[in-house]
Amino acid sequence: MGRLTVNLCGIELDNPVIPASGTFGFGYEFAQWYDINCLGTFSFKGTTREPRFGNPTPRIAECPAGMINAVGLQNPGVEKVISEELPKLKEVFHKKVMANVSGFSVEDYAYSCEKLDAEEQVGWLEVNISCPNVHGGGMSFGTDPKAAAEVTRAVKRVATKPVIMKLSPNVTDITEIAKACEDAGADGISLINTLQGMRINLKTRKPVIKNVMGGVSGPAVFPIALRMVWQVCRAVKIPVIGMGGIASAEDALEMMMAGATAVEVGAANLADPYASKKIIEDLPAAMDQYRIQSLGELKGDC
Amino acid sequence: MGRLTVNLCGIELDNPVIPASGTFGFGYEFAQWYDINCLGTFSFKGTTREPRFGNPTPRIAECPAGMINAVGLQNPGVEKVISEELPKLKEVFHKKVMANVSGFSVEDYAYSCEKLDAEEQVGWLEVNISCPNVHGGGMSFGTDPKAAAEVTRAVKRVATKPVIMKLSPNVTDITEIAKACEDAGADGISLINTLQGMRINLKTRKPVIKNVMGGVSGPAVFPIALRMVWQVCRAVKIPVIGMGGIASAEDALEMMMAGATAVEVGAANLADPYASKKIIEDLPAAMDQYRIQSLGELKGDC
Amino acid sequence: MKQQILRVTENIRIAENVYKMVLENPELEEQKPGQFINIRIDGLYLRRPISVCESDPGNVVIIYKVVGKGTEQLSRIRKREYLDVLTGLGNGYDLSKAGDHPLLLGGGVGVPPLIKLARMLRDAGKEVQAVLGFNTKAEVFGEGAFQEMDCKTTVTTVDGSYGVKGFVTDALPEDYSYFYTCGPEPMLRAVYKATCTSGQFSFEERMGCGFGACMGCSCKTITGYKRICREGPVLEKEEILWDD
Amino acid sequence: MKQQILRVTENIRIAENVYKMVLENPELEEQKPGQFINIRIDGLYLRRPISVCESDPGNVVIIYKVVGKGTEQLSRIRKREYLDVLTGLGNGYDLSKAGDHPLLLGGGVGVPPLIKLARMLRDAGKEVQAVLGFNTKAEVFGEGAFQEMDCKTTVTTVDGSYGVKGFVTDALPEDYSYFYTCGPEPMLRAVYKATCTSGQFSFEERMGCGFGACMGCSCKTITGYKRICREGPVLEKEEILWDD
Ligand SMILES: Cc1cc2nc3c(=O)[nH]c(=O)nc-3n(C[C@H](O)[C@H](O)[C@H](O)COP(=O)(O)OP(=O)(O)OC[C@H]3O[C@@H](n4cnc5c(N)ncnc54)[C@H](O)[C@@H]3O)c2cc1C
Ligand SMILES: Cc1cc2nc3c(=O)[nH]c(=O)nc-3n(C[C@H](O)[C@H](O)[C@H](O)COP(=O)(O)OP(=O)(O)OC[C@H]3O[C@@H](n4cnc5c(N)ncnc54)[C@H](O)[C@@H]3O)c2cc1C
Ligand SMILES: Cc1cc2nc3c(=O)[nH]c(=O)nc-3n(C[C@H](O)[C@H](O)[C@H](O)COP(=O)(O)O)c2cc1C
Ligand SMILES: Cc1cc2nc3c(=O)[nH]c(=O)nc-3n(C[C@H](O)[C@H](O)[C@H](O)COP(=O)(O)O)c2cc1C
Ligand code: FES
Ligand code: FES
Repeated sequence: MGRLTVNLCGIELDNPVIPASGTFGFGYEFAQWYDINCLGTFSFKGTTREPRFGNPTPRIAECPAGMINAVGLQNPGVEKVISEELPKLKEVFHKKVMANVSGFSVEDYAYSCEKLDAEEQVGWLEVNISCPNVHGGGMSFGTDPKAAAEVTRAVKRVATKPVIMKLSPNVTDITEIAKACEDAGADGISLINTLQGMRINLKTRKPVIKNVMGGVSGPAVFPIALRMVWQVCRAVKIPVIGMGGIASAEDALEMMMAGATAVEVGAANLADPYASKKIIEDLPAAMDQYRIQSLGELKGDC
Repeated sequence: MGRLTVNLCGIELDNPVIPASGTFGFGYEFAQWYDINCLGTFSFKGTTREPRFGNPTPRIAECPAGMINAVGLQNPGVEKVISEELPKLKEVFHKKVMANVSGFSVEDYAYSCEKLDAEEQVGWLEVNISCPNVHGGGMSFGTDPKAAAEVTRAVKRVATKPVIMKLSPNVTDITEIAKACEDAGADGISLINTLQGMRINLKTRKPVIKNVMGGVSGPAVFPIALRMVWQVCRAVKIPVIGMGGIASAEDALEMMMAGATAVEVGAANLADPYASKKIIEDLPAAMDQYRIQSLGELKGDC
Repeated sequence: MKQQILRVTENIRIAENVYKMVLENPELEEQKPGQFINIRIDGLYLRRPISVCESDPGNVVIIYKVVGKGTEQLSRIRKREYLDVLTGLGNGYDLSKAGDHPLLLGGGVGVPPLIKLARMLRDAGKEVQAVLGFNTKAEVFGEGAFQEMDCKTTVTTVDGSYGVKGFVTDALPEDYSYFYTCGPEPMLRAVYKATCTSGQFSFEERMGCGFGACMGCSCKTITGYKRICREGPVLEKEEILWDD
Repeated sequence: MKQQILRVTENIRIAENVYKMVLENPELEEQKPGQFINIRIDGLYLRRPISVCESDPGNVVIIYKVVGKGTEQLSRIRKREYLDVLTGLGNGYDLSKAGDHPLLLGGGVGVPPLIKLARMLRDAGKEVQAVLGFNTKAEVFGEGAFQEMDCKTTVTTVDGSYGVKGFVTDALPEDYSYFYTCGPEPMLRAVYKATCTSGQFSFEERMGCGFGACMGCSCKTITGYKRICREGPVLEKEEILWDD
């Protein structure tokens, strides 16, 4: 076992660094920049039952120390992800991948998860419950503990692989949602998804994002993400993947001191295609500097 | 009426720029830097019924494009604010001041507001409902529409001056809280207070803030604040004061395009003592650049 | 696609709010016309995409207009400073369809990508015509570059302060074999309507990454979804689906 | 209290991870020993407070240790660059209580504020003694400055690699009229216990503003709440209330 090794829901990762869903495509885009087998794993683009174009453009805005996106889950649909994207990925990535799944009804989630669970390449299901619940009045599944638990149960019924519920930070009490997922059988929690935000174009006096609002990510959200990860790690017993603004090996260590078992890196991959690779490479020196022998020793340290 | 004039709950302000509570002391600290009569007004340090030392130190941490504070409402208590701070302020500030009030029970709020309402120097009461409700299980008044409405009603019963309810952003649905305050009789809404956040010191592996968590403010929170201001402006009819990360005249204009009647400037005053003054001075040129004749024309533009 | 540190060897004002910058690195490959580079700017989170104006192995020239914080900061960069740049992005123009007397239509900072394109078309023996549109005389640039290449060049200005008064579409020649265009979206729409041959359009969109990872810049085309940064920025006239 | 743009005229390494910087502006007033300045650093949100080491009208010298992002960036600033600085912050040491043979006790980067203090005490005719504590030989600095002023100077190192082995409290002279101290908190606590006269302590605290606005740096004292940045950083021994 190496210094960087961590165990995520029963699967060993060479290191805890996982590019986050929506910022790493289906992996092979990044294989043109570097050998992506250096990663712990990565979470592929949020996949839905039906193909989606997503939201109208502009979908991107800049903000202080971060960005807003309103991509709106553009993806080719679960069938094509399996028939086209996974085979292409197989050629460049030889580890288990994390399948990120979104949906607009409980049935959607169960449908897509069942399909992806059956794929050998998939190691974990990461279930993003930030999407609006079309049968539940449009509020996101992730803002209601009952809806979150319902999705968890439905996915757990069809899944054989670890189910990691990905939480939205746009809630009053994140621990309530995390506990509801744990009680419903989740094997892990990942957080945070993006914080809802907005920018206005001063020249046109209209929102920059065509859809008005979008999700804020990047370093700006780091202290909020860290707080939520710390709270959730103290509220549940299952492993937690921490993310939100991680941009350096130091950030990754701080997130793990808050209790995260592994970390995801999102927007940083867009600003710098090598970001995730650099974090992995910088970890040993940063660990030396802060006298951390192995990453295992950090858990729950703070 | 000047180009910058705005009307805040019946009182005319020379300009919409208001240093935010907790970042401007009781004003006379800043009178050493510049003549603070150039301000629209300012909101003084959160005042409670009893004197408070606040939280243990360290109370401050830095984060990307912002800071965390856990001052914990250090103030000399409402009696001393009236007998000592207001007389000192009178010597350097000749406009109506905004009285920021905090409390740990509904009675606390009513008590302090009644006292401050009677002061001639006070123009508005800004009621901060981010504090924990000691009689309501410790959750903040601002995260529960019922508790928020109760505080509003209690304050309105004793107040003759406009009552502006200051909301916490740490909620699932900010419009629900804003509407509860409006229905309970609030004359205005101000938002956002700080977002709950945390940092860990890598060297000590302990939270930087002695109290573990604190409130994030500064440019990092701007897109989140802007979104909430936009949402609340569409949900209520009473005037809204927008704040959160404002650091330039452009930021102030963007906040007003989202619907804010006036803006508060917080953390920026700490990083640069002249920040509020500069924003006021820069407004006319920024308005020229974006072809804004007067600030009145922006309201609800976006 | 490469991440490279490039050295600024020139950064000068060439028209009102318009600057020309030369960037060098011996390892830089020649960039194709219609491709773009994505520049990291200190203190800003997202990179800024700027089209290749000229390029040889080892260097690239860009021309950019100051419109906001990023380009403003770029304009203050001095010679000998270094920039972190992603190079070789986007598809670039397809020169094979040009026919023997292609037309280039550029508007404002849509002109620069046509400069290298014109040179390559001329070197391939084509007779190139160009119409360059600007708002007003003070903003005009690039005319000399096209004239040096012996392109028949018309300049239009909206206010008539220089060249033909009007838009590029008010000065379209009657005879051309194909066209290439780049400029603000209203101009592209007008060109789409006013042209009678096939042609290629270069688009702009707000970008998260610039290299195909985030789906921030997608658009719908007749041949399916495309990413402006990857399958674009150049699209063929026949595949364009205007939104609204 | 002033906000001023100061020109860096020197920034050199003087010991392991320790740098000395000279800042100038003809309009700068002389800073008092024990006062501090608060420096804006590009890309970081909060200013960094650093004590005055030496100062004449028009200039101020600081000595700082690289411990994190801000000080690391400070160490890379070159001569002739400019810094945005708040000057004249804090109360400074009260020299009137020194008696005729005061003792100065400095630990690590707590040594610099004692340098100007020593000079002023000597110029006032006092016989100054100093004990300067460090971890190890490579970190030692400032001894020369005190010796030049004819102060009786003892250096201690924790590992014994230079001077007396141990802490400053292991090398306290027997006879002194009063003391002034600055250093890390564990040292201040030890000095509090080991000293037999009155004295003044300079404290550090994480600061939001550095000029009294935010209540970020408050502490409890026997005479009431004080802000380290305003009523401090120097407190009298008699008023100190240690927490825990
Ligand atoms: C493929 C491509 C090629 C381009 N080539 C050129 C060129 O050769 N010369 C030139 O002057 N400009 C070019 N642009 C436009 C240029 O990218 C923008 O003007 C620039 O990003 C504005 O940045 P800013 O910080 O000054 O403006 P701000 O408005 O402050 O930028 C805020 C955000 O919006 C984005 N943005 C603003 N305007 C545009 C735009 N028109 N297109 C895409 N993103 C935008 C910025 O990148 C940034 O993320 C090109 C754009 C694209 C997509
Ligand atoms: C009144 C006063 C005088 C000081 N004088 C000196 C001096 O003369 N020489 C010197 O080397 N250092 C001095 N310090 C300590 C110096 O301020 C810190 O070492 C410096 O702020 C660290 O910044 P950083 O970005 O390198 O570290 P980081 O740890 O990255 O800083 C993160 C945050 O914590 C704050 N912080 C970290 N350590 C301290 C500390 N010890 N005290 C206060 N804030 C801290 C920083 O200001 C910043 O806000 C003084 C501190 C105070 C309060
Ligand atoms: C462009 C973009 C697209 C995203 N798409 C998804 C997605 O499809 N599914 C998902 O669960 N999260 C998505 N996210 C959220 C990220 O996975 C991550 O939770 C968030 O960005 C916070 O991490 P960061 O600050 O490191 O970016 C997306 C984020 C960005 C920036
Ligand atoms: C040091 C500090 C102390 C604060 N104290 C108070 C307070 O006493 N009462 C209050 O309503 N808000 C308080 N706030 C919140 C600010 O008034 C403001 O709502 C928040 O900081 C967001 O604005 P900003 O991003 O411009 O700082 C405080 C903020 C800071 C940074
Ligand atoms: S900008 Fe990210 S895919 Fe095009
Ligand atoms: S740091 Fe703000 S009051 Fe001392």
